[in-house]
Amino acid sequence: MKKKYSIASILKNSLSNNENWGKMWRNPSPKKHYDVIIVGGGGHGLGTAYYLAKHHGIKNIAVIEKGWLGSGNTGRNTTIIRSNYLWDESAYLYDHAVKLWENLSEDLNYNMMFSQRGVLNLAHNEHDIKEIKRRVSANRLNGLDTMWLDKNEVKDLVPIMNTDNLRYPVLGAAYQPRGGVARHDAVAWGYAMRADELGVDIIQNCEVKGIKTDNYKVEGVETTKGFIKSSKIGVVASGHTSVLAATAGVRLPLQSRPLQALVSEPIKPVINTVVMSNAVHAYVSQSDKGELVIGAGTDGYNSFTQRGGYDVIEETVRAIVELYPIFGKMKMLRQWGGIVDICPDASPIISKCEVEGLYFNCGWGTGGFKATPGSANVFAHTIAKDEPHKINAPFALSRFSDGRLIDEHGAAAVAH
Amino acid sequence: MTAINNDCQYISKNKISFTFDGKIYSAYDGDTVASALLRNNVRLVGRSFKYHRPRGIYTCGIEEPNALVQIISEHNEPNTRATIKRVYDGMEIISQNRWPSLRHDFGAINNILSPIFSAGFYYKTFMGPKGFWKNLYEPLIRRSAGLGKPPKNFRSKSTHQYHNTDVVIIGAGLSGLAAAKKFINTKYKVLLIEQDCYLGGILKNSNKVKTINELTPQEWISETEELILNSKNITILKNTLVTTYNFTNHLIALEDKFAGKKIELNKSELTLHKIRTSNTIITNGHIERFISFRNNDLPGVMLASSFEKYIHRYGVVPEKEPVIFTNNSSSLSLLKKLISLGCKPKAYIDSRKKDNIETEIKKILKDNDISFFSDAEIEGCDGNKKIETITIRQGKSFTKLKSSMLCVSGGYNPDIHLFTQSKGLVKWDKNILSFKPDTPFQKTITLGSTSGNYNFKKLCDEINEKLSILKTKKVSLDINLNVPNKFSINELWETKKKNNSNWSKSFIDLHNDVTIKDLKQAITEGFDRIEHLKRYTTNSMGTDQGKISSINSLAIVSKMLKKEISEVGTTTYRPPYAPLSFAAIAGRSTYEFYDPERKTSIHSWHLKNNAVFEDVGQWKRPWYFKASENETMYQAVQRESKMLRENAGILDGSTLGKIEIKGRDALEFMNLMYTNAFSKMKAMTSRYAMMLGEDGMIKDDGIICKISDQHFIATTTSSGAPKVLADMEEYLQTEWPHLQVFLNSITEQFSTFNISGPKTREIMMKVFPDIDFSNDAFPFMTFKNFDYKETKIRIMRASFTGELGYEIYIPPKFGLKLWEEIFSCGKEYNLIPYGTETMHLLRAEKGYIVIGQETDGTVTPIDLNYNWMIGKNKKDFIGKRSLSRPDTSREDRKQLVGLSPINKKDIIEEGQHIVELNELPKKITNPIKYLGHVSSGYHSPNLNHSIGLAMIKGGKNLLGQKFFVTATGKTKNIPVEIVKPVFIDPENKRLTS
Amino acid sequence: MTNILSIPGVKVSQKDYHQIIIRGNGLEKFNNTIEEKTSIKPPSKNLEIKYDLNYLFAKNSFDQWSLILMDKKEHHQILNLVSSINTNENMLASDYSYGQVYFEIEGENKDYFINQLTHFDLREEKFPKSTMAQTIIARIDCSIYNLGNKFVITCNKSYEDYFQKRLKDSALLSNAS
Amino acid sequence: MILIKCPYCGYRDQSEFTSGGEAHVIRPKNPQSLSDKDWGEYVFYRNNPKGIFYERWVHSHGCKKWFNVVRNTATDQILKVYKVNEKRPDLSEFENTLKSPSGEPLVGSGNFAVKK
Repeated sequence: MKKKYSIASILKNSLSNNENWGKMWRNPSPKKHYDVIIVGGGGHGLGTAYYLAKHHGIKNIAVIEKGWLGSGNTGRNTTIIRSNYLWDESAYLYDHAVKLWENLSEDLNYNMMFSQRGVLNLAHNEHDIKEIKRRVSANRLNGLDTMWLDKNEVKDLVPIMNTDNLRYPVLGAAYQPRGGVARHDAVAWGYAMRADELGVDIIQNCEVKGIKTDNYKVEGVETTKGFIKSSKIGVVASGHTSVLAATAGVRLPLQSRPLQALVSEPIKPVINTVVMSNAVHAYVSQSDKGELVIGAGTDGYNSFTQRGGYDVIEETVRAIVELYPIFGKMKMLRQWGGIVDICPDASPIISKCEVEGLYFNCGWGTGGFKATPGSANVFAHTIAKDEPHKINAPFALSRFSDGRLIDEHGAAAVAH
Repeated sequence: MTAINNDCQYISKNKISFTFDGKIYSAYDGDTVASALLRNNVRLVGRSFKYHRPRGIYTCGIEEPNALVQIISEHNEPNTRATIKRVYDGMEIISQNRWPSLRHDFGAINNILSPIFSAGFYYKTFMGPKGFWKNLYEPLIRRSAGLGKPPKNFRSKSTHQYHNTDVVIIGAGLSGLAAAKKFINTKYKVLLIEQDCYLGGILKNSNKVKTINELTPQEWISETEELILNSKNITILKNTLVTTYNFTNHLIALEDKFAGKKIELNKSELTLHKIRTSNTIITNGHIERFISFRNNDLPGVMLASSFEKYIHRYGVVPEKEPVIFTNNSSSLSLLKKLISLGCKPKAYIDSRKKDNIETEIKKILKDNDISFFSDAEIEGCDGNKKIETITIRQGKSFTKLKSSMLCVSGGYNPDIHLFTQSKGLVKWDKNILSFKPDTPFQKTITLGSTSGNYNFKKLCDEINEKLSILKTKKVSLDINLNVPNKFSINELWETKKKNNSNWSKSFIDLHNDVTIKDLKQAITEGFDRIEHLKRYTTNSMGTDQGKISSINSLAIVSKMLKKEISEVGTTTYRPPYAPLSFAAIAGRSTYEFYDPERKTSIHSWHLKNNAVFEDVGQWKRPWYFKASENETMYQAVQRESKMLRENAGILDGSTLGKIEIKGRDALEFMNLMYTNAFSKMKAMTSRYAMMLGEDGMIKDDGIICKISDQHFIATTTSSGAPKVLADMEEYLQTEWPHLQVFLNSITEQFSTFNISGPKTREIMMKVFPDIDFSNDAFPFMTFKNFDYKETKIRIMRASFTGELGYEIYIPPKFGLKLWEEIFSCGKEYNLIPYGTETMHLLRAEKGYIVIGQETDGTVTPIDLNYNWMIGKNKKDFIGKRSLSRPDTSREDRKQLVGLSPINKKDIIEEGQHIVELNELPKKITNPIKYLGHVSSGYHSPNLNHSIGLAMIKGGKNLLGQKFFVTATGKTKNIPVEIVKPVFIDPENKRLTS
Repeated sequence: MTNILSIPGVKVSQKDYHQIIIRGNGLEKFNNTIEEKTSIKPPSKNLEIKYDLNYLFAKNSFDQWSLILMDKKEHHQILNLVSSINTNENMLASDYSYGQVYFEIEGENKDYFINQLTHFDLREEKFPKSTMAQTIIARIDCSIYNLGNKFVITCNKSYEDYFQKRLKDSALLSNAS
Repeated sequence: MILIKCPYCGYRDQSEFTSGGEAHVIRPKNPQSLSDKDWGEYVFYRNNPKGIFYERWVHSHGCKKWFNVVRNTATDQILKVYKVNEKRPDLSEFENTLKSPSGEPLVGSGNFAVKK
């Protein structure tokens, strides 16, 4: 590692007025040819490049990003990390990610501020209880740390929560202590810095206009900086993935929807757990800065405007005030939207397709951030070996023909 | 020292008192917290976010980055802008982010350590050792961040008000009032929205305009306001701030109903206006920006026009002898005002070249003997918790002055926030050195300084011209000014420091403590995109969203990058314009109104009879009935279940969905919608039916009553009712418009009672003596209509408990009476009311499934052994094709089975899994293989042991085999036998008795 | 009739009416049948309502009508009318008499009052007299009929308590400020 | 929040409607004759263009009628509303505001708020 960060490097630089820090990454012009091109410079894409270079010995890689690094959902999400999914396939995938998260700051020598403060999924009715208890039991058998908490235990963790005097009382919750939040931008920056060190060309402000194929084989990408040749292309462009796939003649079962989030003004620590709820629909955590970071549901229509309906914000804030009456005195500082690509079964696609050399990592819907290292790790494997890792094999495109869906609508925790 | 401007007409002479950090101060009714503090010579009001530096009042409005306070007397409301919040008698306020006190703040150590708290500090350290981040570093960091303290117990009564209108004018300043005048007595419905409690904007806040149409500004405002009030088509909303501009001209505005008053808790303190308009006119003016210099955050630094506003709007001269530092022509009005009040600025520093400075300014300075520095700048200021000395650089010479206040003007930015929220495009204007609106995306018009027009003389033409697309009247404005008509500005964003110290700071974002040095460092590290810079340094991400500084940072960054500012671009302006109350957004649709409650016509009876309710969708359904105060749910359900199988029980099933289906092609339609075949079904019989999605998975179930081939009544699950009807409508309208079928929801038109148990027939005969309930006359799965008193009822012989049972349908008006009648007749048979939990237990004993319990969106009818429900000869129905996909026709799919504990005392828990191991390791590291899960688990009072229904891989072929069920909190599993999923009356003798 | 609330400019009362929802194609035969059974010619224009003191007949959409009968009737009379319409193969009539609740809102501030609970555009040019609309009021599906001097709002009976509470709450809070 | 013109009720707030996804996807006449792949396409695959999109909406909290809409998903502007039984309007009727498949329209969106 060339750039080594530590308290010593900070002290040293502070003496020289912080004017001598090195560049985090280069700003290269694209070469004519790469062994692998990753389309999309978010956490998943940069991570894929990093693992390709680090674990699979491929060095001639480009990451092509339309805007700036992390400008998509990586920089727009509510940063919740957990792995308490119902089905085995999902539990393996997301827990693979959580395990990588646990060492990521050290691995990249960049602090992701992965804060394992625990995640609660609240139950507000009999149906929720049944669903959560089943999930807790399945998680246990899969070696996850999810547990059932009754109302009083929830209240102990989050004293400001209104558990009784509300329309749908809190009856209990699933709790995963290893879950938490991380600093989203740092993920993109950390991966970018280390991928760059390993020789990956990160090309920003370069839009892929189309994927060129010949006889079901990829040839390269047409970009705003010219044509770039490659025989392997991995598309990790979240909301825009299906648009790019279409240029290669590939159809994906994705719909791009607005997903909104908001933050409050900063206050001193008041809620130290991540709390999610389906029936009283909102999720909230408090950032290290003190802002309440609040996630809303997806809008019910396709859109690429990065702006959803105001009614969704209202729904979310209603739920927040219902569950935490004192937050009525707080104020919304910013609201924003991202574009999420949603699969019919609320599970991602990490898969090859009918075009040779073309790989997709998409369909993460509302929950892609938590999977970032795991997704990048198995996607790198899939591209390098031209076959899926055993963890992502079930997340193939073929499931939409043979019917082997991984229906995670229950666990996605975001109303679709 | 402060002084008073007795000419101020906006402050009453009523004295009030309030406390700040425990000390009592007096103020006038109409003061803001800031003006009241300034009136009392209080300059230090808070500590900064990161370095805990002392901070004062920087502005006089919504743009304030520093003066955020906590209102103790309003449930501890944090982060309140002192420059907006009005004081009232008895208000309690404290400062934020300091410990133990504002003057002696322990956190100020961060300021000393500031060289290491450089940009990206947190990213570059605390990576290890493992566990330290979670247990040590992060808790420390969390505690030192965060500004105000959390609020306390609070329940809001904020309301919403919707508007549909033709025109909204945002901001009732000079341009807004002039625009409103054009709409007087026109056909347009107009809303004029003003954030202050007085109209007038710049006319009331400054000394800039001398006369309009030969009236004083105040006279002109009053005259115009009266004209507007007399015009029926225009409504004025005061104390109201437009925060959000959505698509299709949808605006959100917040009205403070208790501005300057103590909030009464039983009243609506805020009203959120949700406005849909055809045209939006933005006239909310401009915001003055600062200039970065060394210690430009010290208490005592204030924007020049804010200083001017305190004098005009609040009658307080914050300091009699301030230093004025400007790069433009607008500060002339402040200079004039001060002199007219007998105050004398200590010095006037103008960065413009002497020749470019207006003669009038130079003359006034000379006449009044005020120190004048042209082509000069402030190098910095120094002092302990306040400005004490100010250093001026003129060429190579430095002058030190003693003063406690410095008024700064770095020029003005058109307030483009709302315009960009509307998705309009902005453009850089070299003349005003700022971005201004260019191409609107919606029907949006910007006027006056919002549109970048700083020329008062051209204002009238602009308004008349831009509004000519609407049918409005002409206005004329003849404006006389106290400032030069032609706005002149010299580009200056930061001043040069004398020495390059590690500790000296020129701030670019006061709220988040971002310095110019941080920007430089970020660029050095490669963060050369403006959004990266923002995120890496947190520049302009504070509660003020960089209103006074974000353009400055763009300019400074563009210089560092040697790019044009338009190439650098702006960061995204995100709604809301200013922090927006959560309580107001929620409105009344929270707490008791969070979600509507639906009640059946029997609800009052349930209440009287100690029902405990369960939420099923929006419905309130009896979950179980308490026989005595101390009876637990378990006891009640055991009792109810036993009583029913011995005698009889009655359930309020009114919440079940009911759909009436009629038309020429009703039969064909039903055959397509459901898996079952209805062709051979006899009229006036009923059948249990299932509905799939196109993916082959079970979506809903219910009983179908066939009146004729053209007329059916379908029942659905309670929560599935709206979706089933919507799906039916969808197919009829979009896929099969050739089918002549009509649908009506009749869910609400009937109260429905399910009465079942061995004594049911006797009870029914007693209630309906004229009806023959014998098996021959009224066989299982048939239904009949009867006249009953003043109405008609339908009775169906069906059961969900496995016992003899009937369903009665009666219009809700007569429901309760009949229910009571049944009870009086049923008394001698020990008839009991029962709730949903008992229903679930009884049906589980019988092996009937519940949608959403046995099914979870991944279950087909074949998985439930319900092949008999699939119309084999039907060519097509919704979902049929999916049943033959490789995965759905697998042999080892999860299938429905029953579970019986080997040891009869063991309890089978719902949601647990079926495994092959009798014991689990204490800590599971490698996943344990499981076969499936327990979908239903109850203690059966009738069998006297626990029973379960389960979905198990290849379950059909595992009958009789032994497996284990996991148990909560235990490593020892429960041995069970896989049995057929029916525990009671497998021959259906009771059902058909 | 029950008085729900009365504040300056707004009066709300609850009424007991009968209602029949009729589905059909709206062609001549349909119109004739309906006229024959009810002695009222159904409105032909979408969203139009015909009314007098005894009835209110609205065309909710191209294939749906609601007939509200304001005068007191025996339930059997209504049920007979429903079955008599239903003898026609391609018409569906359902009795909605007791599954709905009816609120009448009058007074000069009625628009402003209702707009506390709904985004619906009540402006005369968008919602003229003698028309109806189906929309969301206080978060639930409602029908609203414009009779000029008053609005009639109907919703499902299960929401009766909730809707009454919302109306009263709005009155209380709008009155208070 | 966009404003949608229901062909039967007029302009209403978007919250009264539910989107039904891509329009003009016809349910196969004889599903049994389709391959697994083709059937899977019908059930799970829908177009997801950035730009001109033919889609279905239902006035779910109003008259409950379905209709079709042509909308620019890059700007959320509604370009046309037509009834279910009306002909699909030709793509050439509408102006595509995008220069490339994933490009941005010339409106203030994201980082493209500045007119160059």
